[in-house]
Amino acid sequence: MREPLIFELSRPGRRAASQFPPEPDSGPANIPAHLRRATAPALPEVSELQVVRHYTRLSQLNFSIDSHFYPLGSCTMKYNPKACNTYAMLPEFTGRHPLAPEPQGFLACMYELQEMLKEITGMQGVSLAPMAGAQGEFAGVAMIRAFHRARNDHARSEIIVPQAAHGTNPATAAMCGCTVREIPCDASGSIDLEALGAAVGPATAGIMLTNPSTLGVFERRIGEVARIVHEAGGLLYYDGANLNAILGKVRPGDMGFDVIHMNLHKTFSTPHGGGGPGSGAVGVGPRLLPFLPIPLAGVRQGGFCWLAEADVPGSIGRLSGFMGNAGVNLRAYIYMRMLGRQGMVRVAEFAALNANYLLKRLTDAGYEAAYPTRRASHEFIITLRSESRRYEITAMDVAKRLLDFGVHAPTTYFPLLVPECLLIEPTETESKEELDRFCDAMREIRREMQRDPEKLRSAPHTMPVRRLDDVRAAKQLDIAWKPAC
Amino acid sequence: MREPLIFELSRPGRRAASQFPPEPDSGPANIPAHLRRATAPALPEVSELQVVRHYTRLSQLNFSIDSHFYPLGSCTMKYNPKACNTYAMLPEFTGRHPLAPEPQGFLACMYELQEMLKEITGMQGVSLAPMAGAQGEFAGVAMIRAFHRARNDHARSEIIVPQAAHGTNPATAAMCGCTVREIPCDASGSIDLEALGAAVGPATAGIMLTNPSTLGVFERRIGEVARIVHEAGGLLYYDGANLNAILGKVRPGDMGFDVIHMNLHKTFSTPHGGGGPGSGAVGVGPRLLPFLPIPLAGVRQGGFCWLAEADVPGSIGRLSGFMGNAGVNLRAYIYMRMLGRQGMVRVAEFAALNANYLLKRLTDAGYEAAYPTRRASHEFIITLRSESRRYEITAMDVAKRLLDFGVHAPTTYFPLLVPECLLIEPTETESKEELDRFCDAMREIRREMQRDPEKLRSAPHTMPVRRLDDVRAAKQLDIAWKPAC
Amino acid sequence: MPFIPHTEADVSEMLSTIGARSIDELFEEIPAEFKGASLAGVPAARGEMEVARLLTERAAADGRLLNFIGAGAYEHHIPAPVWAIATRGEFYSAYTPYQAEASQGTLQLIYEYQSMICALTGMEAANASLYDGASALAEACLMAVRANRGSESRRILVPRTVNPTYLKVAQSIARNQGVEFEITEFERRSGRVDMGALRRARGGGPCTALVIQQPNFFGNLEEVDALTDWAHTHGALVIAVVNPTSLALYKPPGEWGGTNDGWRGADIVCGEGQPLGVPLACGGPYFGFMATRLSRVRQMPGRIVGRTLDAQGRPGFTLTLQPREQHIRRGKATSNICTNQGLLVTAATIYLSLLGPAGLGRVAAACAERTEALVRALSRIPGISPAFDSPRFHEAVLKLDRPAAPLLAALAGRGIAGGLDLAASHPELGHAMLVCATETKLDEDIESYARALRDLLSTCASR
Amino acid sequence: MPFIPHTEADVSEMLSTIGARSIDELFEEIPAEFKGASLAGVPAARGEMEVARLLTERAAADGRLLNFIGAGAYEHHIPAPVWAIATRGEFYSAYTPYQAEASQGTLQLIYEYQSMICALTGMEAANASLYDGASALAEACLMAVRANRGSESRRILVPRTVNPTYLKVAQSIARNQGVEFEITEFERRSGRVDMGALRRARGGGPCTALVIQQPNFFGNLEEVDALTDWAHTHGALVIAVVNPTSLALYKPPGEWGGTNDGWRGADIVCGEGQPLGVPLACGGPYFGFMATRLSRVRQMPGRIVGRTLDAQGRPGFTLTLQPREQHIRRGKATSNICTNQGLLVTAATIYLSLLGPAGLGRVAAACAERTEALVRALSRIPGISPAFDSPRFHEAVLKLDRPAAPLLAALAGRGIAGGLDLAASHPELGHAMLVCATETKLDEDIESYARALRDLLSTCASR
Ligand SMILES: Cc1ncc(COP(=O)(O)O)c(C=O)c1O
Ligand SMILES: Cc1ncc(COP(=O)(O)O)c(C=O)c1O
Repeated sequence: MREPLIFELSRPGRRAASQFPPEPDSGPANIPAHLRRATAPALPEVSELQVVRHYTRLSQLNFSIDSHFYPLGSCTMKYNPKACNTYAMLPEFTGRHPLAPEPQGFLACMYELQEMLKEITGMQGVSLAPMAGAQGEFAGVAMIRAFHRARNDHARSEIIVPQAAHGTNPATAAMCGCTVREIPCDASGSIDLEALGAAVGPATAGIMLTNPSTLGVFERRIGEVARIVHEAGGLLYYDGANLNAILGKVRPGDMGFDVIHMNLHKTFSTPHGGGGPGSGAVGVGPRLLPFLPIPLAGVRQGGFCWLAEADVPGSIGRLSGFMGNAGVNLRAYIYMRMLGRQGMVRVAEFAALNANYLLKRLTDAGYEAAYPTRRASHEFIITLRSESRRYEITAMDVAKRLLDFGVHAPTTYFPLLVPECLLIEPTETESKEELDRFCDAMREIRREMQRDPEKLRSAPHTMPVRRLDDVRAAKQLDIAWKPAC
Repeated sequence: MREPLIFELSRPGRRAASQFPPEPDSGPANIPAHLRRATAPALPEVSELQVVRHYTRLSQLNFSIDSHFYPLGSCTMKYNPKACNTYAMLPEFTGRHPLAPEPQGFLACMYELQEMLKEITGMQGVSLAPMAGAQGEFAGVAMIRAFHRARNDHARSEIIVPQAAHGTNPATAAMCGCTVREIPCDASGSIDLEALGAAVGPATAGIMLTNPSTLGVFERRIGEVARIVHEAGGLLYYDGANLNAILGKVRPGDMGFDVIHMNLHKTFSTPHGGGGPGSGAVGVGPRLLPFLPIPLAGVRQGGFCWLAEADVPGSIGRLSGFMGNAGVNLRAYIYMRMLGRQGMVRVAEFAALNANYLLKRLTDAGYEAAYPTRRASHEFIITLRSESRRYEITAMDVAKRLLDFGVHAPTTYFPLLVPECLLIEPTETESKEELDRFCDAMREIRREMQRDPEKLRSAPHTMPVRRLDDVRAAKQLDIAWKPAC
Repeated sequence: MPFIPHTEADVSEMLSTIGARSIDELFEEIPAEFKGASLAGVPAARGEMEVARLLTERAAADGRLLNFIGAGAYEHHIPAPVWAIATRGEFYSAYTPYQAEASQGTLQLIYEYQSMICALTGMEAANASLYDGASALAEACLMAVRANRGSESRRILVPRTVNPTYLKVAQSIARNQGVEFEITEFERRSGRVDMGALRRARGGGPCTALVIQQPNFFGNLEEVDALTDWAHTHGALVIAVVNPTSLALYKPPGEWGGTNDGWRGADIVCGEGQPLGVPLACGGPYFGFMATRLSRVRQMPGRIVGRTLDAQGRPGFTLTLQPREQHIRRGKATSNICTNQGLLVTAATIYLSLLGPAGLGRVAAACAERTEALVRALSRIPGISPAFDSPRFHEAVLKLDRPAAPLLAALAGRGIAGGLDLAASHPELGHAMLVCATETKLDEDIESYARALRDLLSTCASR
Repeated sequence: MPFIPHTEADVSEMLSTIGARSIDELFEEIPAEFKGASLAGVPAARGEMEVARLLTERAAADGRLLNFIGAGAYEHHIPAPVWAIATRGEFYSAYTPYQAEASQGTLQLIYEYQSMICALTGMEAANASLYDGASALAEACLMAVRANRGSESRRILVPRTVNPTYLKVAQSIARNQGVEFEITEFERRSGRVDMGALRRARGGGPCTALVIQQPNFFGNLEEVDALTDWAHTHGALVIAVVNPTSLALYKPPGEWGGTNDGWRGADIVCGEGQPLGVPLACGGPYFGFMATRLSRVRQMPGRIVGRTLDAQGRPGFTLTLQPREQHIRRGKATSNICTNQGLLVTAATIYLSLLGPAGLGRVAAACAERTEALVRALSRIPGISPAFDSPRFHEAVLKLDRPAAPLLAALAGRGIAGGLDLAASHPELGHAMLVCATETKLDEDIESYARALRDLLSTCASR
């Protein structure tokens, strides 16, 4: 049964009356006629039950971690403990205005969170200001630029990224007014050091790396990379999207990185919320300390406070109207306190165990690993290049067919480098049985590929809709409901 | 996809570790060996994610008010405002021990709730002690008995109930040690006054009535009934399951009733919770005041308190270990404050409007009203006696087929009096469009009956399971999972 | 119009379909003489915002106390997933699973719950819940009378180590059916059932059942084997009243006795389910559990879910054994119960799944240890000493050198709910109170309590 | 092991499948030289119970203030259904709807949200959210530079009636791309944009866009028609920064201007979505909204959901116009944004559905009325007066006869967050503060504030 649009449930004059505030004694302060709205906005007019039922039913159309295995590579779809939400939603926290006197309890959490993140990353300073990974990247590259500028080194405006980098890396470099220089990877997924050596120079602002890379393998020669870039006068940026893989095992600061962003919504399990909010806390080594984005949680006269412009005069500035995604940071704090020191290490260990187990079982089942000579990190890539030729199916077909087995599809077509790829990240919170069920589904899909590839091509079959026409979506653009005239 | 039992997800040694309290320094105080448990109970050993996913998925297998139209007659499945739960769950309320010093804020709510219920029912006293309708009935009949006993009238041990009464009425009478005497209804659904006249006498303790009755019609000669029973020395019990029908329109106290129970989980919209909790507050006229069950919310020395044995020496006593379903009562209080005086009346008005509209549309579609000469109250009965003969289908088949249309079935086979009946209660919170959709489904089912009755007989077709074998369930009793040895 | 979706256009269309001129006309069958009461005493409608503020202010007025009271309701940590999931609309706003095919979620959950109760109690059949622990004991007594067909008697022995409120509730409910309760004394030193008193009571005539609460109202552990065997030898059924948390550590009722003549195991087990994830909440809603042997399942009140097959042979769940219930058997049903405590069962099932055998054991052990720490800390205060010398679970009776009531009131003034005064229920103990510390109490909490009490005792002269 | 389901048996089975002897072996590719940092600074694991207690204590330490601050984040009543539904696992724990067929819930919701934003703003195309209002303005500035192809300039005019923090954020983000911001003065009496100042700024060279905040930072209503026409006549695009609540009452940006030469309507509309059901929460997460004309949709950053058909011709929803985004266009994308603020959009969509046009209008009207009541009450106090004479929405600047900071600190001591000191951002106003009263403030709240302030002013001598 198709769920109608909320607008289709609307009837003129219908109201969820108990949500209305009392009628004010006087009308709105006399609004000059030319500033007044002529016709009411076309918002739905529905009852409270209609709202509850509609959005409850819509929610049921989603796959989610709470309801399905969700091995979406590069996204770390691990269990989001309910406690993180419950205690972040305490009314004293949710009711506090950001510009009201500084709340000591809340700020204590933020301060300790910064300290924990410093320790985990091996950095000297952390700012919780960026509101997602991409904004963390922005802050990082902006700090790198500020660093060079502060040294009057104005020529450094090139950011090096490996070919396989996430799209946000080059996009961020561009947002920071840098030019992007891509360098290739070799057959084992490692950075081509020669190409790197040739790329660096006096224009090099820095390099952005994910390690383990987006290819799901650890960059073993990271020491070398750091040396080359540093010697050329550039700085090293660590894209922390894959921090889950190495938590407590090796610290970006120890590998030579000067700046890192973390996706707290990945590694530290804050909810993905159907697309956000995230939090992209940044950590820096000594050279970038003066440039951290504000506000920072600090201590003053024995109390906690927000450090601002006057306290961090070299800051690259503010990235949000208030305190970044403060409530997301609070959720990450709660999670980290429950994990504790030992729990951090175990995250990496069991994420790696799950990924390597799945990789082995899938290759045993006949699937091809993109980097067969390598250990998986917390994720790995399967390439369907031969299947796609042999059976005329695509990675997308396999992804869609997986939905019919009650599994969210892995990331497809990223990184673009690997043809017909599936990037699979099980995370540490999934049980062996869940992984085995996934393997069973993949084996069954393999059989279907051989016997009845059309079943894949026309998948999914059991979802609320069949495969959607993306081309039509873009060509006959319908992105907002319009009231019938 | 079948959801396994939680036990099937269990693995020895698996733990949701963050839910464990810290390990105590010392073991449990030395337990004598013969009092110790030898083997751990066979509870599931699962991770927190497994628990969340399992019960999230199970929940999705349910129909509910929040997700479906649920016109289950006699149950008043109206919208349960989210606010009632949100504010009843404030930590100061949920954290309070029942035997801790009396909480003035909470008790203020209970006291005002009692007062509002008195006003609404036209009664002199209200106790919130009973934990559901049936326990309210118990309290009511126990009070009736106590009243007669207090007057040394020990012969009165008969409770009269109409044939169509809800099963809890006779069951309650039996629990109170009374004998049950059933009286018939006439063709228009009214009590047979002659039979009533013949039934009453010196053994009559009282009569239990639902008005509007379980037949969905108002007992017009209620004045007469009251006179007959009162003159015979009996008392009148009002089963408030159908209070929604008359809220603010007519008060049981004004009709001559001596005692009433209310189902707060029906009329006052506390959640049904998959079978409870309910609350069965009782109201009484002057004669039964001394016998109300305890505790009662009262006032003493300017503060609110719980009145107990010493304050109500004639009480029939306690019905629960503490304060009844206190949190349910709090939810009802919140609902009633949002409805207010005017809202109460509208409940009855729109419940009646919806029921009469549905009745008319269904009879227009060819269905047979059980009481065609009567107005519907807040609910009404359709009988499928002719369809069942003509098409060899049953009311159960229609009920099951409705599920395929995304509508919870009405109450079936109650009252037993009406053959192949559906008792339909839309409630006031459903929109006209929702009722129209229901009618469309019923029309379609009517067409199917005629063309393809097997489709009904084998329904449902789209639920997580097909029709279940109840006979097997009772014969090959499997009511608890057992660990494989 | 709060919660009513009808527009004016809807109303007139619907009335015209019905053929009525006004909504009032729909109420024409109600005799005019009874109509027209005003609801002047009911306040006017208030928006959610205003009611939210009122409730928030009232909650703030109640504040929070550091709680050391148990006595049948226990403050345990409730894992965040419990209510996050139990309040999902699909559980919260569904009703009794009458339409099995559209209620598999609730039904499977109840089946799992029944299985867990059986596992905890060592019994074979559990129902889907009763109202609470006290009323569950009342139902158990009525069931015992039905089940013990051999016995002529309607007399039930209840030692004074059973929660006195439970006894009151059982009396309120069962006395109308002529059930008599014979109260027997407890041993003063051990705070346990006095076997001599039991024997004397039995001397007064046959009895149909013996109630054993383990741990008992005072927190002490009863000699359940001996009591069970004694009851069975005398033709009485055993009704066990147990704390579900304690069952992670202590012998389950299904294994009580059986060491000599009597048969093994309690016959009916019941208790208060609140400790399993249900908040204290000023007194309710909680839930009662009940379990028994398969051979007696048809005497058990309450709903029961069974596993069966669907028309295609796939497993599924449905309500079963309904002919015990009021909607089928009416005046001859096992009970009048209809609506039960489903939502609380949902919470408890999630709670037990999260804790598992090891977690529940850890909770039980932590409670026991915390209570010993509390007893040690308070007993160091002059004038306070433990009343009994038995092993106990997570409650203890402390004797005081003066009345408990004023002390408890003064403690409340300092934000501490210090315990339950036993003066009214057990005056023979002199000045005494029942205290409890669960896993939620830290050393610093116990110290705060001890400090406050020491302070009060030293500043007020003993009376 | 918190949140890790593996048993010892699982681990050894999995290792043997992998062919590794230990988990450590899986990390063998990490050079040893970098390994082995301790995490000594991270505290040991604590159970949920302990962390819950810690957080509860910290929240209690923060307490609750009676709040009269706005300045970009507004305290509105949040209907209970909003977060009850937004935190359902299916919304809360899903990610970006990359797999459209398994994400129809989120996708349809976003489509509905986009439609609501279009309805409110009077525009044709809205995105699925940006991080917050301030960063949305930054993105709007970058978009304007891209969109206004005719203009050579990267100069954007920002009157000082725009929220000063928004300006700072726009600068932090956009300056790296060489965008210049030219700040123009406001009229002292009206607290609105000074047209003369605009003209002077334009005299300094062409500019690509003008930012108009309505209501402006001071709460005053700008002459949006005149400003829009002026900008358009000078070849500048109009970036409207609007409060979504206010749009229930005030002319939507899509209808600004167009009375003489210039074309009708703002070109890019953005703003802070927080007032729509998102709690204040110490500063975030909130969400930014953005809308524009269909003709400029390909310049807009952020995700967009479109309605299309499935293989069987049934309607369905999917992400569309992705070639604007970083994962396709990389260095040439409209923005680097990836994760946005989906969950807050979920809340806002539910909020707007509950309120509807009439409800949102009522909220807006109540806020306006409450703020007037506040201004009246405070202005009766000697030494306090309104700073401006313009019509306003729900904020006002009050002039004081002494510095605001110590007064606000003293008010905080009495549990009142009295307003925002403007000394740092707008020193030219002398002693002044920005105050706000939403629909949540009762007469008694306003009286409490007035009483406290009167008291403070009379006890402390003015400086
Ligand atoms: C490797 C990598 N880098 C950066 C990002 C961007 O992070 P965010 O989506 O939080 O902005 C992602 C997110 O998917 C990612 O996978
Ligand atoms: C007419 C009638 N009376 C009594 C009851 C019993 O109420 P409860 O289920 O709350 O015990 C019901 C409940 O379904 C009912 O419909």
